[in-house]
Amino acid sequence: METSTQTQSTAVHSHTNDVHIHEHEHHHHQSFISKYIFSLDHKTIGKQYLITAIFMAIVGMSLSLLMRAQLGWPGEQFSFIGKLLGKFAEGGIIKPEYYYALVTLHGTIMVFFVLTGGLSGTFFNLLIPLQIGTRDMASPLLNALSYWFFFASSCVMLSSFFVMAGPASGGWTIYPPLSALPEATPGSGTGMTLWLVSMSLFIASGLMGGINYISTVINMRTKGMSLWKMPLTVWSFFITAILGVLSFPVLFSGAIMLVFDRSFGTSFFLPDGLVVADKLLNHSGGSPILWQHLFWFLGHPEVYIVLLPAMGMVSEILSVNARKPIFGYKAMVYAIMAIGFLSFIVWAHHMFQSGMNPFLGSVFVFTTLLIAIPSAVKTFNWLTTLYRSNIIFTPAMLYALGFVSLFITGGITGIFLGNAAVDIQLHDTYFVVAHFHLVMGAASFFGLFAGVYHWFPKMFSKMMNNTLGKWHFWLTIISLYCVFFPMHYMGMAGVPRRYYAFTEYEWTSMFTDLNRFISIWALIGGAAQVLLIFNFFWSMFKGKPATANPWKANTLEWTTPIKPVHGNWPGEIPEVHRWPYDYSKPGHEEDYIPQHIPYSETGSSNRKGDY
Amino acid sequence: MKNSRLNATLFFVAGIAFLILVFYAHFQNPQWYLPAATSVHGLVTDHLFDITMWITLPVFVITQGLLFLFVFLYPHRDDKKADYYPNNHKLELIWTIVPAIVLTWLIVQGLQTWANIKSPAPADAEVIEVTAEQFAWNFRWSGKDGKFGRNKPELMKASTNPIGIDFDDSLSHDDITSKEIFIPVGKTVLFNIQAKDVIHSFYLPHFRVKMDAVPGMRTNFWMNPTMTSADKKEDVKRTTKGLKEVDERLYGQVSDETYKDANGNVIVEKGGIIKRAERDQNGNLVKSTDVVLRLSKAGIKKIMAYHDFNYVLACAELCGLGHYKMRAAITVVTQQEYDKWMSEQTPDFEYQ
Amino acid sequence: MDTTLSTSHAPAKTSVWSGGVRPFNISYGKMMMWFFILSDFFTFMGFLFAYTALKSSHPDWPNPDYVFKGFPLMGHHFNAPLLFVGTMTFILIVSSFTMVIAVDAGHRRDYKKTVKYMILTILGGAVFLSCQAWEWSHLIHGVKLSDTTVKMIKDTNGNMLRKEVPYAMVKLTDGIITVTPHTAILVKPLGEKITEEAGKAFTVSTNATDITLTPIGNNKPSAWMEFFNEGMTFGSTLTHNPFGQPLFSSLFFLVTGFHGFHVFSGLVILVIIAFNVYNKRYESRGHYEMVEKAGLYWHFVDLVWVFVFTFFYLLK
Amino acid sequence: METQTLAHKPIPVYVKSIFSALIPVLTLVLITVTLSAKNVPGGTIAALWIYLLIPAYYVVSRLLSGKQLLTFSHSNESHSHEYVPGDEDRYIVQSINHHLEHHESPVKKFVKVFWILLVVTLIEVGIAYSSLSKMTMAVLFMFFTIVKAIYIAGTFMHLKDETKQFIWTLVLPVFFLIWFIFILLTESGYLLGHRLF
Repeated sequence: METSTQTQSTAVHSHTNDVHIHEHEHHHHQSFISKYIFSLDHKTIGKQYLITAIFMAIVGMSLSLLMRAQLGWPGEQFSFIGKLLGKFAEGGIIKPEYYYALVTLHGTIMVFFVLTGGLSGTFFNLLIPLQIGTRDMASPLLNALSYWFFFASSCVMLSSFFVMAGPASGGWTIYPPLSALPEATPGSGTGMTLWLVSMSLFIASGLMGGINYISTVINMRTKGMSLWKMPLTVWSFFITAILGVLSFPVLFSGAIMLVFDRSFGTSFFLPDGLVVADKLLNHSGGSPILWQHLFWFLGHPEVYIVLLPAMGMVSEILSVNARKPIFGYKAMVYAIMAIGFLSFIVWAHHMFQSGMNPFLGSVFVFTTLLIAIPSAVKTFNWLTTLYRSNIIFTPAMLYALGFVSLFITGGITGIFLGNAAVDIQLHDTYFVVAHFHLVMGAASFFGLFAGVYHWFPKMFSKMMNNTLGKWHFWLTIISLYCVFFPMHYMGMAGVPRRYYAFTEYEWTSMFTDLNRFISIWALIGGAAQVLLIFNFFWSMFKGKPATANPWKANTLEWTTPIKPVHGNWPGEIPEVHRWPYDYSKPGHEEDYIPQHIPYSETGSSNRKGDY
Repeated sequence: MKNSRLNATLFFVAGIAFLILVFYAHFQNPQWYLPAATSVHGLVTDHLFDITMWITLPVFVITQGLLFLFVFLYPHRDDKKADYYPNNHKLELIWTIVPAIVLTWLIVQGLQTWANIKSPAPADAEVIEVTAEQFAWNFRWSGKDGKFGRNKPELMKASTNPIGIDFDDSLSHDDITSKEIFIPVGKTVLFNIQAKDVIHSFYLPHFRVKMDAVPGMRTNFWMNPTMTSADKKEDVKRTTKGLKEVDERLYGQVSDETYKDANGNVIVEKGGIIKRAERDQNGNLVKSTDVVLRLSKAGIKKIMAYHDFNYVLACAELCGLGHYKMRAAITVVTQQEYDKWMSEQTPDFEYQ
Repeated sequence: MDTTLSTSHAPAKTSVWSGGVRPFNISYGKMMMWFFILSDFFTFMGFLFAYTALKSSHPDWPNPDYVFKGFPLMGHHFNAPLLFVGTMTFILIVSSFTMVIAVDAGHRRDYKKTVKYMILTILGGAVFLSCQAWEWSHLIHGVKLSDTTVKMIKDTNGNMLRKEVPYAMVKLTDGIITVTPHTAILVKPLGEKITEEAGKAFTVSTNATDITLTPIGNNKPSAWMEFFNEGMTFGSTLTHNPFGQPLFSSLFFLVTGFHGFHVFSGLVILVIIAFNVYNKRYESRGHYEMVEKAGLYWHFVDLVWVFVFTFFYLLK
Repeated sequence: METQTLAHKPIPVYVKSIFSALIPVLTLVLITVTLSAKNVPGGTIAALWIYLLIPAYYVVSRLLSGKQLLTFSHSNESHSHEYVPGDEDRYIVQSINHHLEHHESPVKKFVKVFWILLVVTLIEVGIAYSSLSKMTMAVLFMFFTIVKAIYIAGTFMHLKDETKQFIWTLVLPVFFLIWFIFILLTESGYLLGHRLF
């Protein structure tokens, strides 16, 4: 493949004005460092994102297992936890301050570093140029910078484990005054400062990535790739990128104000008359609820930043493996748009019981429940896609099916939570934990897994082991349901989330057995992930060599050479003639027709009203 | 695809097992379903919860069922092709508009309930001022004059004057403070909620009351309790009393008889609560009080017992290290008992 | 089997969106700059909306007319609201104007003119930043704040109105108000000032520690507030503000600081680009789009200033 | 092929008319019902309904008539250049030249806008000195701010020369900001009445 790289280089030469000079200097003699570390190639950057995210996911999951150990066996002494955490778990019992740090960092790492950075970073980078048919991102330099900012922010976040008072411990939403006052909790000291620094870097990374993705999709589609011919993956990535570009800046302004409150004595979020440990603080005039508005203006779109890419990839994988066009392609696109739009005007449903104006509660009940409509459309369309299909059970397909199931389960509970009156009982209880872990956490993870299994051949030119993949799937989905389904019951009874132990109350301690059950399944689920990690790294080196189009898919990425080349296509970029879902078209011999096959070659199968 | 059929079947079996388990879990543990509320508005929100459940449950079963069914019915066969069925406007319209109508109905129900709950409290409501701090709850009644005295942040001392009552203000002289709440049954109670340091959440799970205590501002919530603590306790006792297996699940139970071991030493008294674990003075968790162990040693296989029940106030918003144990007792009493309790209280002013 | 099958297929309608074409007819570089600007606009609006929200939840928000009334070299008693900030706005508009000429010259590949106007723009930006520096320091250096802090303000019933606040922040309730400064030394000059300037609104009596004001007739609190604001000049910092709510000055320094940071980074970008233009770096590329992108950023800084100007200086 | 005929069979007229009639009726019913909810500012809720149902009506009627919701139409600019990877520099040169050919010297326009900005700023300062009510002033200031913003973005940033679709791409997100400030103002008004100190 070396030769093709060489021929390619001429075509890529003057690709972008910004990187123009850079390319001249470095292109022909790529050392290991410039090829794999400071690479400007979107595929390499995608892989860098993925591997960083896998590492962060392992950290995030370990944190949750430590939490589960505490909740399942309160007061039990685990000597290895004592050895691992030192002064934070003397005698092998995790201390409350560290438990809250675990809660906070588990949330932050999973939401931002794995499911935003990992999911978006990996698949946007890998798939956008390949699926719309362009040689690279609009600005490869900015793209690489975006990754390195992400990397730096991950490092800062992880470094907070090593500060004296421990990492941030105010929950991932870091509501002030708790997060602003070091007097109030040990985690609001240096740990919180590092959290804010890390998030600022993360936002910078997200913005650099976001404007890049949007511009690439708008400007650089190959000939014939009209918007209505884009795969649903690209549609969802496109809308997600827009959400990120519009919502993250508001968190950024909030974060800066919080930094000022913490470090420079201002009181944007700190009201008069705060008395902490009998000491009257000097702050005056701020409003803690203002932070919640600024945070959730990002926070809610963030949920869809996490979920939409998974939806897009699942739609694609369902269609490929069901050998059937996705049902209601346009409805799916409109649903993505509707969800994207609505996600901006519903944020205060996280704040029904927060003391905000109750009238706003009414407004947000109204907008929130509307989200169920596009979600229902998507679900029914996925189901109809499966109707009279021809399903191939690849691991990716199993994950896509699992996604649909999780999305239904988790989505339905959202209807309870979206209704302010019902939310009085359920707000901040395990019902919420169950809801968002199923619909946003687990479902997005399933999207991520499906994506990894499906596009692994494109990333590493090797196939992953199917048997391991299937075992991984079954163990994961069973343990997920066993972990999160019972939590609904705890939530209905009103067991609050973020409790270090449930032994303080009779009404919560009736769930001790259930908690142990959950913890055991969490451990099983955690252990099952070893299968994926082993499969991933083993297949990278020892996997079966991939074929050009192993899943017989229609999209453009499968027309590139098996060994990836810089610039993606050694010759001309293929022109696109049809929508990406011509599977099992009557009149055509094969059960798929790739996007670049012109209608003139498929005469017998052409129909009126073809996309 | 040689193992298509296997996977399809596996999926189907798993799906059916999933649905069966969901229902089994429910019918096996009916007490896990939303416990009955003991406030007037709570009954309404519970009703809304039930409505939502009856709407979503069929959707849940049908969609999950179809998912597993389709997977079971259509595994890959080399000799057949899938249907080319890209869209159907009518179908799509139907499943856009039907959920829209159903949700609209739910929204309207929800808005009305919400508006009623959030409407201003009736004028004759009993007002209780709630002040949250790390990690305790303070309550204050206005006393005879019906007016609360000033409180000032600079006077707040956790040990002597946690809510900083200013005794220079004559209105505060008859104010009554307490660390636990007493409220009369059947009367509207308005909680005026505030916080000293960070955000807490005033949460009465059995009354469906939850409202954040936000520093710097006053939030409120009013409710009307329908059952006294004693009645509720009796109610729970009646429904849960029975012979219980002596095993590790026997906790949170109240023994209905006195059980002794072979030497005649009392293991558990009548009315004694069997706890799973307790805390010593230093707040460290001490393992089970050994009641279960001693009972089984004494050869007792089953005991007559019932669930213990107390109303409780908890904190529902992460507020620091003691968040999980920021509790207070709440007792609902009859009006006479309430008046009696009130008359026995000494205003803080007299201690000054 | 199916009548809709056909061997010929009508070619798809082509539009600017059908791929292989820039649908907005913009290069991606410029487009990315626009999207960056859009997202940065959201950041600014986050700040300004926080300002609006906090402002409208406080009755004692200072009137900007009494805060921004000075002018360099005119001394403390100069009183012309908006004059200085109007000048600053003028400078920024001028620099925006020179920038747009530079961009236009860049389009014509007139590198000399481009450099010339870019230098003018840089000068404008630098002057703007200096003005901001003056405004900041002018606000910070006034009478030392510690000298004017009042420990406690009570009304005659003994109700605490505010803890540790300067005079100007006293909230007025109906009736008589007692102001108790913590240093008696201050009372004298301030007391004199009050008796001198209070006019007919209040009867004023002072002793060693207290100033007591009794409103005459139906005086409104706002009149009283304004009297204090007019009567004295104080310095404000990030955390203290003699003109009223400290949040006002916190937000003022935060938002104008953030804007100033944008101006400063804009200046750095302009200097680099001007240098590149001068070295004919873009000549070899055949176009001066970098100048245009830098220009977009510079105009954005101006655009945001329009909003900052309105929110901070104009809206009362 | 039953499925195909299903997909392409036109929707009967009676279905269309029922749906078309349903939506306005539904709107009215909903407004009435929501207004009957206690303690909810009725006007706002009604505005919300109208504001969300009109687009819904558009969507449904478009779908019913078999049209696309969004049409990515031809640009009004006829000179969209074909996108060739690696061609960016040449494209930029071409489009700049094209622009220069078809437009007379814009400096005059810039001078005009400069004066407009200056005068509007002066008017604003004048208003600030006037004795108008706070509310009138606020409205005038917002109006003039938007005027200035339009001139800066439109002329100085050349947004007017871009395609309509691009302008909308940038302007539409501002809707979210309007919604945001609406919520924050409602919120802070409430906070004003519930402050402790």
